[in-house]
Amino acid sequence: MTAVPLLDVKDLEQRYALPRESLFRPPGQVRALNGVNVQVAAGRSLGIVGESGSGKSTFARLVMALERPTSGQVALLGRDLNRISADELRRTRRDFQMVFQDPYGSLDPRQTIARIVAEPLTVLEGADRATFGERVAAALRQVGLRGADMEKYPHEFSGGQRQRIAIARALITQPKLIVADEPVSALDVSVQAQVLNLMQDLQEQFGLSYVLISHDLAVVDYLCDEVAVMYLGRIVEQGRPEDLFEHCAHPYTRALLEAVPRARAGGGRRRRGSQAIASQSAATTGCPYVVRCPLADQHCREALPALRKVGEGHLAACHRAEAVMALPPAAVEG
Amino acid sequence: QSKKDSVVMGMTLEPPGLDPTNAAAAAIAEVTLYNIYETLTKINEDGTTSPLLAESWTASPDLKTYTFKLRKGVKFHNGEPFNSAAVKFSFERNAAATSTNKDKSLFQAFEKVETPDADTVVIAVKHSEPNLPFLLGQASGSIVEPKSAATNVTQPVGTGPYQLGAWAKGSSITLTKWADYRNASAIKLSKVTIRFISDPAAQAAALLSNDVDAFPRIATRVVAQFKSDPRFTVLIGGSRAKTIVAINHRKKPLDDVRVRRAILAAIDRKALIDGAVEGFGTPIGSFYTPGSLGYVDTTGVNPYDPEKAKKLLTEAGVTAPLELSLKLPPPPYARQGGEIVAAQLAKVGIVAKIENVEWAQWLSQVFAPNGPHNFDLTIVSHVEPFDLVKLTEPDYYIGYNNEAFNALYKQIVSTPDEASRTKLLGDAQRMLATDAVSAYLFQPQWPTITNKKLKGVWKEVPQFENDFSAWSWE
Amino acid sequence: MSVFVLRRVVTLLATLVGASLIIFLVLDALPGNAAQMLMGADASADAVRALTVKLGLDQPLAVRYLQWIKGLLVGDLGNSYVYGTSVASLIAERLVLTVPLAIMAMTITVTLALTAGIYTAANHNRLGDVGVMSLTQIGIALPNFWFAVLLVLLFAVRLQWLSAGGFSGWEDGIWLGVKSLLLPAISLAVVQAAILARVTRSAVLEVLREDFVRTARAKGLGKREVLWSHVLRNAMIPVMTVMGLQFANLLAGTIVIENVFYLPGLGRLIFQSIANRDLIVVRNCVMLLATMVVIVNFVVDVLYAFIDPRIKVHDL
Amino acid sequence: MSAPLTTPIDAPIATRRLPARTFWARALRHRSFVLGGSLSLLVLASALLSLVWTPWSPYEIDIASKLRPPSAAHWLGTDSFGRDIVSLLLAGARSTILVGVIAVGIGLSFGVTLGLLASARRGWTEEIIMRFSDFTFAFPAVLSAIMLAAVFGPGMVTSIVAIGIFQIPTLTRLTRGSANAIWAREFVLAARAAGKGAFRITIEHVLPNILSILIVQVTIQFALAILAEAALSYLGLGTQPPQPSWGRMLNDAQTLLFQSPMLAVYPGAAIAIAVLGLNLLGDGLRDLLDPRLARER
Amino acid sequence: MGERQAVPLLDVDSLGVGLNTSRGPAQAVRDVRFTLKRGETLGLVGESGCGKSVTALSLMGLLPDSAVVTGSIKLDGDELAGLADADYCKLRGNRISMIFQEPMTALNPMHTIGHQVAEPLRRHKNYSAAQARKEAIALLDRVGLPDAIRRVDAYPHQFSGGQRQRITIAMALACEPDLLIADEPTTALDVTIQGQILDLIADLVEERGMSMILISHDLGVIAENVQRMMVMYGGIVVESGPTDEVFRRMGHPYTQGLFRARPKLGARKGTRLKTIAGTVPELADLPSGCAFSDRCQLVIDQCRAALPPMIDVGPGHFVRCIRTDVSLAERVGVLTA
Ligand SMILES: Nc1ncnc2c1ncn2[C@@H]1O[C@H](COP(=O)(O)OP(=O)(O)OP(=O)(O)O)[C@@H](O)[C@H]1O
Ligand SMILES: Nc1ncnc2c1ncn2[C@@H]1O[C@H](COP(=O)(O)OP(=O)(O)OP(=O)(O)O)[C@@H](O)[C@H]1O
Ligand SMILES: [Mg+2]
Ligand SMILES: [Mg+2]
Repeated sequence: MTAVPLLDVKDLEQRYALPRESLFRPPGQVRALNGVNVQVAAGRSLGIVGESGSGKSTFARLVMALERPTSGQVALLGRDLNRISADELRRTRRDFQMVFQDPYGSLDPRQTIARIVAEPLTVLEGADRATFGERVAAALRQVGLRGADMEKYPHEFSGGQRQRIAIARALITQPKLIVADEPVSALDVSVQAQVLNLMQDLQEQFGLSYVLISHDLAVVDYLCDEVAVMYLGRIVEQGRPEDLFEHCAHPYTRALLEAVPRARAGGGRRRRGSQAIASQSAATTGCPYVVRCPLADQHCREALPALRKVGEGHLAACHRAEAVMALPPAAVEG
Repeated sequence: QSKKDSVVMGMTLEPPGLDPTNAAAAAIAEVTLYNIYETLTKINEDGTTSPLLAESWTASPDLKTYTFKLRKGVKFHNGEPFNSAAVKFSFERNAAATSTNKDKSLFQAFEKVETPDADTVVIAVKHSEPNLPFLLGQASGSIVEPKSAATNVTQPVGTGPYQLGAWAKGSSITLTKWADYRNASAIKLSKVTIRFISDPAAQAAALLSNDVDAFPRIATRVVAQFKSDPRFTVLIGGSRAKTIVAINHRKKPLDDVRVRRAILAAIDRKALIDGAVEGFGTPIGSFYTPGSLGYVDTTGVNPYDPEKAKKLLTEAGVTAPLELSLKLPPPPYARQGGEIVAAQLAKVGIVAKIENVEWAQWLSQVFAPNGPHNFDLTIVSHVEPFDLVKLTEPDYYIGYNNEAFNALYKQIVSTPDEASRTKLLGDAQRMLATDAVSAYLFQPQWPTITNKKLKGVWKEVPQFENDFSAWSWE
Repeated sequence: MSVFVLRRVVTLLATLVGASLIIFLVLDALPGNAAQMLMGADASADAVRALTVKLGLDQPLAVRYLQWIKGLLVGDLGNSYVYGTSVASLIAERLVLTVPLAIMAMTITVTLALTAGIYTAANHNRLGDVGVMSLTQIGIALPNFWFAVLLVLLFAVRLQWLSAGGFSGWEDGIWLGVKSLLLPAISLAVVQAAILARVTRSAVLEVLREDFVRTARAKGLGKREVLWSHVLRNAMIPVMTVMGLQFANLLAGTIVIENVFYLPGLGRLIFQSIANRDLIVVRNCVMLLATMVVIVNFVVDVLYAFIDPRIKVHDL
Repeated sequence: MSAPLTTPIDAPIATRRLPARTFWARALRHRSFVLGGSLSLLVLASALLSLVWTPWSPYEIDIASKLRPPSAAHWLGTDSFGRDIVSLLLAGARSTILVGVIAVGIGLSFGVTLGLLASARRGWTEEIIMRFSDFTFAFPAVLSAIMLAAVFGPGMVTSIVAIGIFQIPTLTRLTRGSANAIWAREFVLAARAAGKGAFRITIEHVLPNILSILIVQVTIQFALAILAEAALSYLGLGTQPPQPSWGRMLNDAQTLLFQSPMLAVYPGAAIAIAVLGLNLLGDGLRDLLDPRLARER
Repeated sequence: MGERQAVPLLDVDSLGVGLNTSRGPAQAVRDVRFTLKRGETLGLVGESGCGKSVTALSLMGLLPDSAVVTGSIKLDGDELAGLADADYCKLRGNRISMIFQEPMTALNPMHTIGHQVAEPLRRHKNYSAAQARKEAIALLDRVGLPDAIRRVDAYPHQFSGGQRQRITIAMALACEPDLLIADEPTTALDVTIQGQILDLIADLVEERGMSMILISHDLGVIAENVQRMMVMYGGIVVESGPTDEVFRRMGHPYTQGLFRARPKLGARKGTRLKTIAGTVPELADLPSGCAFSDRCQLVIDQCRAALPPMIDVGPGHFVRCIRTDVSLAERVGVLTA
């Protein structure tokens, strides 16, 4: 079936101007996103991993139409979010909602839980708060909170509970897509598990799709059907988590996997090669990862590798993907 | 003491320039008259006139022609000789079309000024002028030197015992003794510093802290504390000034004499004098001061009687409350007096709304002859002596314009005989009182405070001046 | 020159142009003709008119504005209507007083405030802190002119240590001049110092809470050393902002204080000139005050760049 | 299908930041708040009382009994016009509060609006508003009052406008600064993601969150307005007679400094008390409304 | 053998810390005891707010003045608890150093990094400015800051998070301390950079024979980097022992819970994580008895009666739980779940 994908991102680019430092030089630019293509089918979830500054949050903001991209398009159910009218966009927002990282910062401390959770509804349907009461209570129950919590304020809740409230807010319009930018990284390990379980439950129950952003590979692995690895504003590898993590085809993915500390007896210390950190503003011709790549050759320095198929539903942007795949698997926790 | 030959005097206002012949400010005279510039005659402490640059003078019987004999061997500060040409130049300059002399009308009334020789000046006046020697003793009659006249504002040149030393604008003027003065040995003070202090408390503080040795015409507010202080002498002098509540006859219902009388009846002069000038004033009933020729006491014509005031208002058909504006220029007598007047008027059903204005606004809104005369009531002190004539001018701010009074005034000035003039002046005063032209309040007294050791400071001040040649340390 | 400084220069100029326009327009609306005022009440109408032409007051608004600005640029401020002397020299005479007064007041303010602020912050919540902070609360609440009056009462009248007012000029010796400006400077400074001390204290306390202070302590630095070598420079940023703003208040304060102590300074000149309708003086004085305030704030901004390496200054 | 309810529920709701005590319970234990509040209330009460009762009429001039020392009839004595000092002080509070309220009102309505606008629009709008406010800073209240008084004549309205204008830039800066901080918070991003426009976000999220900062600042601005009013009245540019005013009382008293120094003490002290009260109140409110500082105590 | 070394480098006994929190005074740390030999590494794990940093700061003598420290802290046999600040200053940065969690705020933005790294040298070793600078460059070089000579006069804001953390490490190591405390040195950093930083610390510790206390909330980090570990919960140590031993035989229900709750890479999708019900309690409302009793599945009435004693469950392996019999049996299922 060639159904329209839920989310279709094409050639997405975003640049930010740096503050001008000198009169005589043009202001610098940050290429936060550098041509990203990705599709998410209804009911499936996409995980995005990558190191800090690789453009994950920028991607989330563009998908949520909180910013206009420099170029490229973001289409939700076939509608390009940057082409439709402001009014239509507001109505379309019913279908995609967002959950943020900081459970302390993403809830307005001066509003009651009822108002916070009802927020997306008030935008869509006016401020008729009375009729929202039941729906808010229902949403709260779905995330494991009590309807009685409605009149409380955010400071009366713990971090985990707040994240549930944020999820309830996202759920209330019964969206098809939830973009979650590091939803659990600010939570304690024991609470993180509760929220992850909840997200999984909700996905099963409502057939939601997530775009889940995290720097923790395990979290993405736990929740997603497909994983994209970002590096300097590009997707360098994409595929099902089991393919990706067992037979990674990009040296950066491999570096990520190797860096994950293993919590088990006799783990011991494993050496990691020391790595330089690449610059984002310098536009190089070759592969951006070349400075850190142990396998890089002359070709890598000269030609930018395109994202190509390296296996069934498995893409990688590396000239030497096959060589990487041939390496013994990075030890994975079992 | 080291102070023996210098003195610091305080003054309320700073002069805007130092040429008394082209600007009206009294402060100019206070600095320059008899010190930097001299006049033909000198007005003494008691109001009499005596020779200064003129050694003697004679008047024709009709009081229309005066002949002055000038002092010989007098020089200006710049070395030029003083002679009849300088006198003629000075007087004609004052009468010129572009002149901004305060007494321009006086000089324009001169038919001609003749100089038969270097030491004689003959002045022919268009009408008889009994007061000419007195009038020529004022600062406006200062004799200037023709070549330096134009720059007198900042570099004054006169014949007086002092020269301008330094002028720190806004702060002080220093006068230094002119060594070549004709009578230099009689001048005791070789340096006089005049500091400008307008704030009453600061005036008192300056005296108390010995920063200032003398303060003529100090604010009345602060005088009391010095009376009992053995370090100071307090001199209380009379004046020729008249402090009045001017009523604008051009405005209804103030054109009704009953309303004006009501206003007068509402005002308690005694309380006002106590409150506005700490008692330093003598009640007056018309535009004329005690001690002047032909003065009669008219304070009983419109006595303080609030009940009568209310009645008069009812008679005049005024519905209470009558709302009037009361514009007050900056001096304390006006600002403080205004509050009291407003409170007193309120008791008879007249609401006087106080508006404090700067002199500039007062001049343009209230006083200017061609201005809008935009006021109902105002309080002001007219310092010039013998200015009944103003009331005959049609565009005078009060707007009296009474033919009977104008005729009476004409008769006064054309009567050379002093006795009949005295009688006519009495009539004029009574007419002003009966017509309730203005609410005549009081003749202010001017207190002067000096260091006990400072001698020669005048008590009586017939006009604005400080004669430093008479001052000395004990 | 760095873009940062350039931007500040541009806004500085724009602010000055805006200020000059507003000053010109507001003062032009003043009632009371300057010529009339100068000529006195009894002047004839055509004499007044002649003076109006002589003063150039008959020209259209825009022409007069441009003439003024042109004059400002070449340093020719015209002649005072009242004194007849050049406005520039008139203002210069007054600046001889106002500038030292402002500097003295600012010096006293800064000395008092930094001492008190640092002392209280270092002794946070101890008796000294509470005591000094209570004093500053009272200091802030005192109207400066009232405080001035009390000072005169005590020092000039009761004790006769200092002069009650007036200014003898600098010719008779620096010390005499300083002496006559001491009380005015103190009364201006006390209120400002109280405010600045509080700002300093909270800025220091704020920085003391920062992580790098703990790092410095972990290196073995004592509390005192940390305060001087790590905290103060960071705390200076908010303190300097407030100092810049206080300068404006200080200049405004001089207008009042110069009236209390009858000092012939700029503030009094403005006051008197408005009363005399000496508009040309008023306009230039107000412009001068505004310029001083704007420039001081500009300097503060540029100083940040020197103090704080995070603001780019490399090619300043 | 596993129902969401099977997800373990967090432990009973824990109160995190603010202690359970209510605002007032904490406020009444806060020293500066209580002291400042009492002083401010005292001034307010004086003003209100003077509307219905004063021991003597503050307008009644009785020259015969001028400059009386304190007595049973005149608790603090009389002034140079024989008016009762206590009555003048009470009625003076009225002018002070009136000028303060209106001036701060002007400052607030313009300052907050401009500040919110600047932070909501950013870019050029922000630049222009901020330069405008810098520029207004160059005109201290006294200076603009002198200029305005010269144009429109001195008076209460002139001084209110001048003081009000001077309040604008401070409030603009404060509002914009704190509003920018709110705009950078994630819940604003959440509101934008929900589709709210800048106006709604400003009204529903930004304003409520900067309210406590503004409340604290208002007490300080009020104190500054009182000082400015006193200074202007002292210079004769503020409230006009016969309307009683503390600043003018001081001016009047200053001329009598050497005879009746106490006359200058009363109004000065009244001003200082009003300002002190408001400042302490502001300090107290800052502690009480700012949970970050509250934790420190 | 071990007994030959008369005194351990660090000997902490019944350490307790009382703090004034917003909700009244509370005991942030209770009865912490451990010894650390020269060259030995110790890990401290636990969730946010369990008292890890407070423990570390109490060793540094850097707790706020209002904190009440009880018990004894001996460095080389010398008592540190109650030491005057001036004397403590001589130890800090010299014999005991600390690396903090937040590299972005731990450096003074107004001073050059060279100055900041040189500061402990100038203070403790009385180096001249030039000497200290040279040494600082060498240190920066050693911690892998590229181009140290050129960048020694740069300011912190000109460096990335990872680079700043290297600078703070250089600072902490400047005087070759006997004991290094690393308080979550990598929490704010990326996984890849975290790896590098941990490698660096481990290398340096080994190279200079220092002892180290590594604090983390990440069991993985602890597993890979230290010889011995302690698990903290609610201000008390609930389990301690050699790292391998603890991971092999988790004795405390909390340690087990922590382990089970971690999402594991490669675990089959669709499996549910085993959560610990409830949240980490606030210090002020800890339950009586065992701090974990409110969230523990194995809780019995006795658990709430009194703080359980440390129970020896293996060589040097202690668990503060009275139900170790059950928990150790349950554990069997943990790793296979
Ligand atoms: N508004 C902006 N202006 C300028 N640069 C920006 C802006 N937003 C993001 N950037 C830059 O774009 C790059 C990508 O940022 P982004 O926040 O998307 O990264 P991230 O992958 O989410 O990182 P993290 O894991 O730290 O959240 C970074 O270098 C960042 O500094
Ligand atoms: N200065 C302080 N004043 C009052 N309470 C404090 C202070 N420092 C820490 N606490 C409290 O002590 C408890 C333990 O804090 P600590 O910083 O040791 O936790 P942690 O284990 O380091 O947590 P994290 O992983 O979040 O760093 C916390 O509840 C904290 O709120
Ligand atoms: Mg991000
Ligand atoms: Mg910690």
